[in-house]
Amino acid sequence: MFKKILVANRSEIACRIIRACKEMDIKTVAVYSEADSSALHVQLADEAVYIGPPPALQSYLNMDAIIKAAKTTKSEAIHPGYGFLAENHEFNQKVKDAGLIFIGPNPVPMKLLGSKVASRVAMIKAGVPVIPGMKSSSKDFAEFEKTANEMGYPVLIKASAGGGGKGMRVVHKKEELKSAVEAAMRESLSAFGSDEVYLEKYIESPRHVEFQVAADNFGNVVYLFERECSIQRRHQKIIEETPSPVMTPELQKKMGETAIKVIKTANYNNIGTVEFLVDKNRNFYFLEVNARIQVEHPVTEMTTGVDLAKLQIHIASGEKLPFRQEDLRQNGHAIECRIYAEDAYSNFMPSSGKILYLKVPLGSGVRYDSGIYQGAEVPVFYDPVLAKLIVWGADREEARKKMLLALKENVILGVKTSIGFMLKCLEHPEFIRGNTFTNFIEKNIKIEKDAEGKLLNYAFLGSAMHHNDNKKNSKTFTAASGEMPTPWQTIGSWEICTGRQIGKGN
Amino acid sequence: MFKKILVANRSEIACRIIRACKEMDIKTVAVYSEADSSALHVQLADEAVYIGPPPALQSYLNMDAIIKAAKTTKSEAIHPGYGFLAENHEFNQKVKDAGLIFIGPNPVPMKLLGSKVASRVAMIKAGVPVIPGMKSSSKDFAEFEKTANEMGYPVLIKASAGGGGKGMRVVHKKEELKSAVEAAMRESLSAFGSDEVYLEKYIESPRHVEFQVAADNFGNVVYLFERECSIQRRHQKIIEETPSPVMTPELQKKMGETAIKVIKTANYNNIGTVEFLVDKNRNFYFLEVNARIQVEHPVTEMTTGVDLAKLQIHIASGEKLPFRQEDLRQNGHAIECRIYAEDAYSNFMPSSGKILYLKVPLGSGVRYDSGIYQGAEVPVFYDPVLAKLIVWGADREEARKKMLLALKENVILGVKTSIGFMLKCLEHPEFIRGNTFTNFIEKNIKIEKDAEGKLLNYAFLGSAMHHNDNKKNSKTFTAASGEMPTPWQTIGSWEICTGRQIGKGN
Amino acid sequence: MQLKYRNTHYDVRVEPDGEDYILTVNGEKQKFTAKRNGTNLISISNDNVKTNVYVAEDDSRFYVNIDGDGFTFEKSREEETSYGEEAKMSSDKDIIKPPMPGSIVKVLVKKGQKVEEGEGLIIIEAMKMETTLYSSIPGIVTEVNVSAGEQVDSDKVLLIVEKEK
Amino acid sequence: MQLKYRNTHYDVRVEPDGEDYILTVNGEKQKFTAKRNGTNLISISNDNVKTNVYVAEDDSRFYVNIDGDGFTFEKSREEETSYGEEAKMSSDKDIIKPPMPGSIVKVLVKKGQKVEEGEGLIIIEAMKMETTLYSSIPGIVTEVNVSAGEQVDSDKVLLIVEKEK
Repeated sequence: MFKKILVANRSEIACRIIRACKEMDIKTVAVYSEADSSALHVQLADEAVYIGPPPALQSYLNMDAIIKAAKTTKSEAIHPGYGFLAENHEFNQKVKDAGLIFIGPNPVPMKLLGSKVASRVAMIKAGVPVIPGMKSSSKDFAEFEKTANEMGYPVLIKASAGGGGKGMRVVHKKEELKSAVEAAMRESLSAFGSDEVYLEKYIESPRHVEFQVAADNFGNVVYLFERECSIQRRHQKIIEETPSPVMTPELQKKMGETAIKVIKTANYNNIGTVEFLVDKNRNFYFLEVNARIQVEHPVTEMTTGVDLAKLQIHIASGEKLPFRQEDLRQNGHAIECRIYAEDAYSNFMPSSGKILYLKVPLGSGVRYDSGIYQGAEVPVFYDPVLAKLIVWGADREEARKKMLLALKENVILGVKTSIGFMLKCLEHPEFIRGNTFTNFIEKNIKIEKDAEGKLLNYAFLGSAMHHNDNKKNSKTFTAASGEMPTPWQTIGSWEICTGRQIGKGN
Repeated sequence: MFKKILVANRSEIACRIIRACKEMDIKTVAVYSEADSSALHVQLADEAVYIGPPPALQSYLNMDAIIKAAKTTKSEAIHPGYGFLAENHEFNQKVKDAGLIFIGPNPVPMKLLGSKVASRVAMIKAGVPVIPGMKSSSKDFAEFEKTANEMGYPVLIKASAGGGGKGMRVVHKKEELKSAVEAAMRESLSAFGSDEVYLEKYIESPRHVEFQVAADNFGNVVYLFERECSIQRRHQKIIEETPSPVMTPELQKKMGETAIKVIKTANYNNIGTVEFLVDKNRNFYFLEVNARIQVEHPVTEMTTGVDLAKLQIHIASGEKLPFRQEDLRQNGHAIECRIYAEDAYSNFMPSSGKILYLKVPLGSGVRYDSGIYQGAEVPVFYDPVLAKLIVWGADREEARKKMLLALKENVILGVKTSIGFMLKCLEHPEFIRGNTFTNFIEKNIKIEKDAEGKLLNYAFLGSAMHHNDNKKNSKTFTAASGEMPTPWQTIGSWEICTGRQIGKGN
Repeated sequence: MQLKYRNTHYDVRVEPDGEDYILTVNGEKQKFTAKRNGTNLISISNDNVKTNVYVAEDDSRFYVNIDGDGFTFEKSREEETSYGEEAKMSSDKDIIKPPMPGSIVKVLVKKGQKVEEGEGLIIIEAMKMETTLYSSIPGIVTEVNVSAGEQVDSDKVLLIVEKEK
Repeated sequence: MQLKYRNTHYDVRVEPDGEDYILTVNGEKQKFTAKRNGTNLISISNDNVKTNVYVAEDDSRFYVNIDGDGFTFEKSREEETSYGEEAKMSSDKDIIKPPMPGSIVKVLVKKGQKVEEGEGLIIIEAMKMETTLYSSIPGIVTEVNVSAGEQVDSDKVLLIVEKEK
């Protein structure tokens, strides 16, 4: 087993991996940008190496700086987490070339699966069902226009290297196509360093159902059941659960075995996720493989008892899978909510600032994978994830009730969060019924704040009482708050109109 | 189902029960003494009723005030938690007489089992193995002396109404007997309102193994497997785990079925715990039944998936058990550490004060049942439990590693805690081997602080840097800290010699 | 004190009244039973039902959480109490500032250009997401202070749109 | 500053030295790499291995946690720097105060009584546990200020034992 691992990531997933290493008696090295010098993952790791200025391209995407940090600290392996360089096959290869272990799949399957287009082609050949669309990415706009015209609108523009909704645009009308392709290319370039985008048929109101798989270096492959991740905003998952409300034992077996076929076709090793769309008739289409640990991996952990972060490390160190398919069982129900710093009422605009107060939700069956602490700064440079709240219940309704309570107990002051918005989702009758489709939010959730006369008065009263107590208790307070505001703080306001943007506010 | 429940307790267990109720859409009423007006359970409940001055006898043991609070708030049931009035059959009866539901067993089995002596007699009759000793409590010292002389020393004095090591004394020599009996009577009177104590043979180096049971009001009884609670200090459990390292499927079945026999003999209903001593040859002896939810119930919840607090409420509301014996399974391994405000290096002297800083341990498989928050006062009037840290792992070693990490991550500043001491226990080779006997601490753990030159310098450096930053940042600091200390704060010191007390520092 | 919430100004005052508190919002009085219940927690009771209001403040804002519902109140300057004046100003003039530090992707308009209400003015990227800022009034672009690729802070005035007089 | 830890006094000073810090304890200097890493966290690096030191303080004490190990330092009065004097005092006189507020169960000695080192003086109950307080010196009980059943605060002097001169 490795003696020391460098974790090439930040926030909650870096903390998650560092904790897994600590439990395995593996020393950990964090890397950090200038914006993260006091971040939680830096606090937690045994060592921490500065790798560059705040912009990700100069720090968390800086391959050479990261590999150098690993060599300098005598790390034997690099865990990439998710996002950043996690699915970058060049980085993967560079790590190998530097004589280090990359904790993830080999570069070849990663490269194949990293291209949505190439993997589509391979899967079609292997007999895996896929969504109709362009065979490859293109920079020729005419090709987009042609395919869209042939299949009919709506169509979906996707970044070939993409994930998490970045570089993705739904296009309903011919006139919107050009600006959507351009925006997707820009976003993809900025997020993944590649502007390759392509187009496919947009399937309306599907479910997003994915299968967790694990493959060792000896050809053994298992699936650890599904996760339903249909609740999305801006095409990014925000609420995930397992089992999927739509799942039946037959469908589960069929999809699980298809997932294994995908993995074997790609000659994939280590853990990964095979994503499918499921339509209203329970037909399923292969979407892509996420060649890394997923944001939503904890719901699988809570229901199977398998620690996926540790499993990644065991596999990467050359161990065989410790179980066979028949040893694995789903137990109870788990739900995850991603707590983002964002304003649900302003088109999910990211929010940054200082965490002035943090109350971690507690209780039985509650897990909080956090990247923040009270006093921490939420920088503007990265994905605004603050934490993930995961609950386990004996059944879906128990888990849902637990999540409602835990969300209410998770108080975060200083930045706007998606907590109130997610409460609305979880309380909606369609969610309770399990009618979770990818257009759930668009269809069911009013993106407006309710009239809240009573609560507003309570909020005023609380603010005024708090302010008066602060004044009393601190002689420095008046000085601090008495700073002259700039004229711009008080005059005028900026506005963001929702509903006219390509993302359509969902 | 009930619409509103009053929780007649405080700290972590009150919070635990309130959360269970919230998940069941049951409104909750907290009660609080003057010392607890800002306590966590008061924050959490929907309503809170003041019931008296800080001393427990005038508040949390004040039956009439509590029943009145339940009537006033139109509560339908009272949940007593553990400790305080939880096993007081008079209170149980009074609650019934007031037309309310007591969430626990009926008064008759509670009365029987509440008397350690009467229950011994009943169990002997039913063929359940028990430890030899006095048949009943007594105020006649001669009787203690006579039984002790007959059986030979060491002997154990126990409070008939006792629990948690209160009113319990091991006596090794004849000369110590009288003062031990007196002290036990005083402690029992103060803790349980009864000075009934008795004597039994002291079994050396046993394991404390208990079985969780559940019985509905229709005669259905199941056991939810065992908990090993051998790691004790001052005869109070501090580390608990399940499964027990000593357990075999055969022994588990035999003890489980004996537990069911005990419950049926007592005509017991609702959840309860049957405690056994297991000697080195795996003989087991019935000790007593805890007719309430246990402090250590979470380890059973983590391994069976059954929510015991909710189950109590379901049974009390007249529902049948939702499972049969064959539906229940143990899954993985769970360990609990009780985080007390106490100084392990001064004979486990309770510590009180203000929680100046709290860092809740997080991560996969970590549960924190807490009664505190940053800024909370830990009053001197009650049991000094701050929180319970529970972890789940696929096996014992994974759980142990997780606990080590979580204990280190659980930073509590402002009161002394048992965290460092418990780390020593969990790191000890005998713990790793599963050699957990009730004399584990006495035998294995040096109750002295190690020489810690490097750490001490780190602590000095941290203190000085923190102090300097505080000075810089707060103009009020100097004024606040510049208050004239009383002469007693600076002159002289008090000393507590350990090792000479009857409890012998274990 | 003066608070701004969703573009509306509120004059908020609170005074103790025995064990209770009188809240005055824009002159209207209401009485509440409330107590501080922890560093950042005020518990308000109504018909014996307790509501927990968590509050924190920094120099410019109050942050409030009530059972998962978040409120952010801007602190207004105490001197600036003449609402009418300001309201007039803000409806005559739209000063575009970024919601947070970020980088300018594209400026969609030029100085002197006429724009409609709701017309896109500028695209900004922050936290890896592109967002378009729109004009809240019809008018003329009177100032453009940035160009594509520029890093900007949240108090930077990017653009000003003014109503034609 | 002056700190007391387990009955020993330490004179502790810290000064920045470039990016590092010089710690002086009772005159002995050592150099450390350290930085503030959060409100209550100082991270100290040694050979690239980081140790997290969590610190809080109130008027009379510092509370420190390093990987689960707790340290409590008493703040000494700054003026009171003459150690010899105090050491002498405390070894000549044992002033018994309760470890925390509690109630007196039993007073085991009387005023004027001769006691041995380690002899039990008083039994106090706090947090539902009985604890005996012992004399740290041999001597004579010169003061008894409480009796059984009394509630006492932690700064109450219960008893004083003085060495025979």
